[in-house]
Amino acid sequence: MSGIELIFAAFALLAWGSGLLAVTSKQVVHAALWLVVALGSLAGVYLTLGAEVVALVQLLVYVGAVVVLVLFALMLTRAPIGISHDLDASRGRRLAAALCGLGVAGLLGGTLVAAVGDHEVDPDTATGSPSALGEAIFGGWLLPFEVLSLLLLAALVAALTVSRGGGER
Amino acid sequence: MVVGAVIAGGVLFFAAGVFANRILRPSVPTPEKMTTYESGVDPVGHGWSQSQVRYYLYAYLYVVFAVDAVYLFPWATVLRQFGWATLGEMGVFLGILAVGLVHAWRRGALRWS
Amino acid sequence: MTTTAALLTVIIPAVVSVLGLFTGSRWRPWAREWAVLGSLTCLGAAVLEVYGVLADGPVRQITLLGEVDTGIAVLSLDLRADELSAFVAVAVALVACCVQIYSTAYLGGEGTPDEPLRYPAFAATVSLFTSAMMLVIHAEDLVLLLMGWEIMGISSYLLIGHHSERDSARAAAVKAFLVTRFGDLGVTIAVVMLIVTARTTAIRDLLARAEELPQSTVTAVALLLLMGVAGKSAQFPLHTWLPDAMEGPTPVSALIHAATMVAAGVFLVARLLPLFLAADAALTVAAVIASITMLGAALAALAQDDLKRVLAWSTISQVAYMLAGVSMAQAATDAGPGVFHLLSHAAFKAMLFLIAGCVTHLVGSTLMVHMGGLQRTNLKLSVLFGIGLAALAGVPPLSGFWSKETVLTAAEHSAMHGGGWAAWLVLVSGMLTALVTGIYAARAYGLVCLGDRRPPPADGGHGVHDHLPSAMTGVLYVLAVPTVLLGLLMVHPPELLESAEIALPTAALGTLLPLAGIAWVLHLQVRCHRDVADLLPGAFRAFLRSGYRLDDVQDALVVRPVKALARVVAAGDRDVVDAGPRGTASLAQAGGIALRRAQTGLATGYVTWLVAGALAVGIAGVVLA
Amino acid sequence: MIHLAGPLLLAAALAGTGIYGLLARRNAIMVLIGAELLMNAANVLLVTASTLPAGGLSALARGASGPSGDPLIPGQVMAVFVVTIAAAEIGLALAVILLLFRRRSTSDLTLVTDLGEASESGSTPPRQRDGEPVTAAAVGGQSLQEER
Amino acid sequence: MIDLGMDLGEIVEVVVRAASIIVAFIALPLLLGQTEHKVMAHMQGRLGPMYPGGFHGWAQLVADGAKFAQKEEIIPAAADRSIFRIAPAVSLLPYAVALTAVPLSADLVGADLDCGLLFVLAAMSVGVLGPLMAGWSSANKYALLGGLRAGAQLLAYELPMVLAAASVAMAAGTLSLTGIAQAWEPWWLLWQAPAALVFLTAGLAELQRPPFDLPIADSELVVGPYTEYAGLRFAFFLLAEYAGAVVLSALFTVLFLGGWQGPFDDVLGPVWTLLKTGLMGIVIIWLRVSWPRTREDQLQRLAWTLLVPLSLAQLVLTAVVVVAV
Repeated sequence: MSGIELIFAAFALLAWGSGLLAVTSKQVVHAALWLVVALGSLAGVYLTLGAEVVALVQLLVYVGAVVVLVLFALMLTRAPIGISHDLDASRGRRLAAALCGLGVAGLLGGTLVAAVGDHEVDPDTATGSPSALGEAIFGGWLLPFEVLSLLLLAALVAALTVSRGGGER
Repeated sequence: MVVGAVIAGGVLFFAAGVFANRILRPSVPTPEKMTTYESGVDPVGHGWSQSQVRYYLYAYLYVVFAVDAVYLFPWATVLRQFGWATLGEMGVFLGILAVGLVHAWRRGALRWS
Repeated sequence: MTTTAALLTVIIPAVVSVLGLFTGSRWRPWAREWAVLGSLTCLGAAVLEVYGVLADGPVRQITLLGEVDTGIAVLSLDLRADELSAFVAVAVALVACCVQIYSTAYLGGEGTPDEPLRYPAFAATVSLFTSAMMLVIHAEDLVLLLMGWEIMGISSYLLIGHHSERDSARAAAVKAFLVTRFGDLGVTIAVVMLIVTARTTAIRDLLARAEELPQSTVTAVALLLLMGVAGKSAQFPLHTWLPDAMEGPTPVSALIHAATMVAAGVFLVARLLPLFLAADAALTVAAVIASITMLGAALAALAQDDLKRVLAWSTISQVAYMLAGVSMAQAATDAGPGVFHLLSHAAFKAMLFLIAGCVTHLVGSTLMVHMGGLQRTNLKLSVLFGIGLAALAGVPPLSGFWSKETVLTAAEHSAMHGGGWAAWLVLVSGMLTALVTGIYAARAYGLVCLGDRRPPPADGGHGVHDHLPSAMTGVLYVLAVPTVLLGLLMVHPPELLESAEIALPTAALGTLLPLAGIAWVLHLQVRCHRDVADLLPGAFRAFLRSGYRLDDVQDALVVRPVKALARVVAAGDRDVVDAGPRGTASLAQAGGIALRRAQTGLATGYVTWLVAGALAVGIAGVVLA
Repeated sequence: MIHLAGPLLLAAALAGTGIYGLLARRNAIMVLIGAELLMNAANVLLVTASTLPAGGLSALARGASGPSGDPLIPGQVMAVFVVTIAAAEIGLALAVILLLFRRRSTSDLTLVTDLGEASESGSTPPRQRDGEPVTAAAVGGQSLQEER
Repeated sequence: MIDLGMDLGEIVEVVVRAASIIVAFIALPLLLGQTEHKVMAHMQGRLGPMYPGGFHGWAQLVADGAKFAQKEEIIPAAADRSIFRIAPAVSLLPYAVALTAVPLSADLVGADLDCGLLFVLAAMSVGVLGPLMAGWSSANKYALLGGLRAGAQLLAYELPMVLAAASVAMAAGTLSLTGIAQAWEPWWLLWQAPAALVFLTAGLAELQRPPFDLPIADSELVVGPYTEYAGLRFAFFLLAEYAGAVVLSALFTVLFLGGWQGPFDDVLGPVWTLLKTGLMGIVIIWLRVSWPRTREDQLQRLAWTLLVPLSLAQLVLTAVVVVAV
């Protein structure tokens, strides 16, 4: 195991562990904060895979913005301090959920590892540099990029409408 | 690498400070001390009396634009290379988003009231 | 200069129309100035074009939309400007201009119900129509021509239905649209056939290669085109829409259903004359159609009670003259007589319609029983009316005389020089029509201008006015100029009209017949105070008045069978085909009742099932693979 | 050099965790957290794919291990796009949840079963939360009645 | 960037670099704080601290630190203890991380990153979590409201800041901070002036310093999210504010003032950077002293209706100039 693999493993374990805590924590805000840790360590994972810009975008957008949105929403829905008992579904449903989760993980992991698991790659930070990404986006991926702006516009307008909808009726 | 080291160092510094604090400080908890501070009177009600959706709206507005700002950076590095065409492309992207901003403005979402 | 002028004639009305249709209320007060200015500029451009063409010769290719590669043929959507297009463009522009000015008073004047809202739309649609007509005239490519052709159809629909609050107007609009569409089908198919077989729709290529194309193709194409011509130019048997189209406002009738659009069919034949010459059968068919139409329509005009319908039937008859003139051609340069009649007819028929509008304005009705004594009440108008009718009847030296005689001379020439029975048919029919034309023209003059004032219509009429706005009378004088003087073209004919000649014997006969008719009718009217139409047997007159009951024939032959077929199909659909779905529906309903128990409304529950299902499929896929 | 099994296993594990969060949670915002994990699992795969040499998996099988020569580096571009889409998605979803909360004073998905056939819409009594009677639910109940 | 196959010398280098950053991260804010005491005092016609340490009270803040370290820490009974405890670290650490990428001169930099600018912005954007966590976990009305305000404010001003930074990046054609400073030319002072103005304003708001200190407005919200904090953790929040000011000044220097550029910059480069940074620090203090606090509504309106459009206009200007030249 090389050094970079060690670092990768550390980030990956941290990401997965905090992800697991995020979906099992009994306290809502803790769950959201564990999500922060998970997303942050995933940024580390991306770094080790040579995707510098993606990692920073992950930090800037996910940690710096999306999670803040989640926290805002939690606070506006009066997230209580301490353990909430109504976060999780019934035992049976949880069991089914766990089975499904295990199944998905097993299926994905099994097929992926069986397919390409025994190869090694050499991540190259050059592919993750901003200029490389810029060339890709504005060279070959222009249309999806422009369509994204429409998506964002639609989402913005929809969110405005939805968040005002309650008061008008 | 250095970044990781700095993070580690920072955490270390914080932990060391807290540890020193733990050693140095007195600890005499009393119920009065532990109550929530509310300008000297006993706490009334819950902290949730103020919850306004406008905070959320501002935050979401930011998210939308932060996402678009993210694209500005790769763009900035290839602008010289790609020239006017890229400028136009980003113009279209920003223009569409600007429609959203103007819409929000017209709807009064930017008014703090 | 020619290039620019030709482009402008197409573009200016288009721009005016788009601006008129899509600018907001702020510009509405300017709609009138806007429309008039646009049509005036268009007229200027058309005159410039004539000048350019006469001075510098025709321009064969003016790039408009560039080339379109359809895969099997490269279409170059270009314009052209030659004498044919230039002269017709002037006619169109002149009439359009007069109509726009006239309409400002007739439809957009103070106090008219249309003034605030519907006049701008009206003016814009007229501009749109003008632009489309200009496109047809100048098109160098059949696809482009077809585009203009269709736009004309739709603007005609809109304008006929202008008074959309009236059921009859809506019905007339739909009828006109459907009938002309039926004809347009032929044009469309012809264009497609040309694309496939000739690999081009450029008119100059087609004309140059008309001889090389397979005979069957050319004949089929020519016949299909003739179908469109019959539809657009209201020729038998697709003429039934035109009398009904008189539901539109009178200026519209003047512009579209008298002067320009109905002439588009004739124009198309003239434009593609070499193609038709390569297909003898088509020209013969055209001659027959024209012969039947001119005489039949003239007779129908004789029996009408409504002034506008008289003019409408006379239009059908006169357009048939043009078609006859073109169909008598024996060489590619022989379009002259038909086109000449097209030009003169545009002038005097537009004038006649506009006068009819004036009379309606004064009387409040379009029925001739409510008119009379115009000579006493408004001498100027009645003189103008008389000039127009005289031109229509072909009284020398008015324009109608020259153009009609050239058509008759062409027929005679053709008959004498191996044109066969069709030419004789045209000649005889044309002579008879000239007589009937004289009769009904004189009858219309007698009913409207002579005698005493009639009592106003029982319901008081709508909008009886005391005087005429100058915008309405002014343009009549403008139109009277070409009506009277167009014959001067014969003094020094341009290349286009060089084939138009007048043979003295034919002309003499063709003049004496209508003059005799006129004299007889006026004598009857003045001395005996009798309407010449009353001489017809009642049933025959009703038969003529209803346009030979062709609507009923069509109803019996086409409409009712189709409706019956539709009923059968609907029944089959309902009782046979639908039985299966209905059975399925009840089955599904039963299943739904069973399944609704599973709908807990719990979103996460649904997702669980979804994921479990996807998982099952995935695992199955892996295992099976 | 990184062994590919690592990122792939991480993606699989994250996906499983996300699915669990998606299915097992009752609080709507918590459900969204599961969805975010799921999206990030996809992102891990995308970024991993961008490390593949030119020619992708088949080239890998031939023994190539060099950096991707593909100028489009699609994996990373798509990853950035995914982040964008996730931002749009979660913002809208949270707005809906906030609306729900203002109407019903709850973000518990098991209490929102109006679309179901089996439950009588809105008749579910507001549950007790954290042992204290939900007085605020009176507001929610009232707005419910207004809606019906 | 990552290659663990390094020898001992490289490891030592990394440690030294990290250590110096940490030291700078602790020392510079103290220096700035002391400067603030003195400058403010003189602007207000008084002396400020004079006694600790003898010469003009230079040790005042060290003494303050020692005092904070000895104070009792009180965590309210209703609070969420774990989050309450780590919130100061979340506020503090991002600035340390950001400082890593800020260069003193062309080769004197903690970590010279390819996309250093994006890195710094990303790191600073994480800082918004600190006040939110603190505000929520305190279970206090003032704190919660302050936390929400802080969150909204930090988010709102993050945007113009990012846009202004993007303008400079575009002008330089690179995201590397050293690259940007190297590409800087004096006429940028004029060309990028709106961006600089926006960046400074937004940066002040990011720091929640006057005149944008709404979240901790004592007349409305006591100290906002930090109401319940005491002792060393409160000191950490204070430190975060000054550290932020230092990072902002340094970043402003690199982006808009050409970093180490100046006469003899092959030798004096770091000095120039420090000088300009210090100047910016004094400007920040000056602004604090001379501007009254804004209102909450003015705050958001300023961000969305003035700064964002202004920075967008600057972006357009920059882009056009870049492409045209």
